Amino acid sequence: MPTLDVHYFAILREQRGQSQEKLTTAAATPAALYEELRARHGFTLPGNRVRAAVNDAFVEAAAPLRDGDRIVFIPPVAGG
Amino acid sequence: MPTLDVHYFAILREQRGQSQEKLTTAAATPAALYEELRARHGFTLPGNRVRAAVNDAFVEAAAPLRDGDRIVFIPPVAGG
Amino acid sequence: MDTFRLSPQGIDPAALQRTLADLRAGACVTFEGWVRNRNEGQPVQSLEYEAYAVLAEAEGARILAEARARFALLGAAAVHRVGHLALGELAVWVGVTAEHRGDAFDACRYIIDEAKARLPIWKKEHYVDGATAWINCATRGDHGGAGAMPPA
Amino acid sequence: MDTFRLSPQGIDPAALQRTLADLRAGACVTFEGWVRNRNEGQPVQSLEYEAYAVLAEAEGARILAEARARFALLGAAAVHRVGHLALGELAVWVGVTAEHRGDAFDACRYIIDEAKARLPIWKKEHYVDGATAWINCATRGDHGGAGAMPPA
Repeated sequence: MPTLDVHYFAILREQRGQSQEKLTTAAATPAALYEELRARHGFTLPGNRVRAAVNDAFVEAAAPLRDGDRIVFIPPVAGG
Repeated sequence: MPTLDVHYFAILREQRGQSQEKLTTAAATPAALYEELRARHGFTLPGNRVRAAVNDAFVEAAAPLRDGDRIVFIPPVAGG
Repeated sequence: MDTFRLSPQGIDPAALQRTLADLRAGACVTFEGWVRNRNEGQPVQSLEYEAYAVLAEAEGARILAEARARFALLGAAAVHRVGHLALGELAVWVGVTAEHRGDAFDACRYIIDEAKARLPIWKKEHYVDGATAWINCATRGDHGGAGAMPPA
Repeated sequence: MDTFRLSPQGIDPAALQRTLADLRAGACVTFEGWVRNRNEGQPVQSLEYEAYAVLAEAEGARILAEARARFALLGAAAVHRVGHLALGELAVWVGVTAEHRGDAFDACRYIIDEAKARLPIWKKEHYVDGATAWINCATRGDHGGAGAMPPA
């Protein structure tokens, strides 16, 4: 199972209580990993309102995850 | 015949060689007065490209002219 | 309140923008018109603006009032230079504030579009080769607009 | 060249605009986003912006490049604040120059619209009554966009 470096921002960071964690998971995609984490940490945002970036680039929800990837979950943005 | 206070700006001022003159005219409208002045001073702009203001407000080409009016002929504008 | 001014001196955009400060505003859009070094292919050396001041100021105030009626604005100001301007100088400044950016963009554009079309202000270009021209006053073609005087 | 930056310090719009000086430019349009004292009826006391910096800067640079490809621009720059901002502070600045004003307005608007929609930046509002909220992160309704993750 891959070990991932997971980063959280904004509402996810607050709900997780930290901005980063390393974890080993059976989840093969960002969508699957988000559902796993959402169940574990009680994230209020449903997966269809969260995007993901892997290694600092936006990816699709069904993109593959590889050992050592840095994954960031991106809540709905609100710049400006 | 009314006596008018005529003011010129920009290309009309340069072609007239002065910015202002008083004159007494049989012209009853700005359009007629412009044609009279154009013939006299060799203005290059045809009347259909010049607007008029009387007493500091835009007027139609066929507006009446009254004794003592201050009339300004307005070449095509180019602000900004 | 909204102001439109002609200025024979250099325009200070930062000072103008400060007059628009408003804690209700989420958006401020400004337009600056700069004297550029070329127009329709000809190298320009400087510009002169001449205004029919009384009517330009009245018409400028009308344009700002129209913008306020059409868009949800909080503030609006505009200044147009007159006199002789060098390359790169600020010729016209328009600034508007609104709660939301759509109104601010639309109003700023409305004001500068109307100002260019309606203010009795004229521009004389001085070219590098020594020639000059009053812009829009060439006599080829025929571009009479509303209110223009038909041939007698 | 075009630059997009995040800034933890106050933005200096005059200095940014000077970087766009260009004798070929006839038009400079700027957008400023200000922290306003009310949002959807609630009195706001301050704002916090948090950014995923690496991706925000990459995406910001992409947005400027897209604007340059779509419009006839001479220059473009944008800066977005991060950190805690007071009412009236400048949160985002966008400036573009072009020969003609149509391109400048359209490009400035394109950049701020895309920036608001795409940059991984989050806004937390602090209200006068002490409550806070991450904007757009309420969980009523369902506004998933392209790339959002469907329910597993």
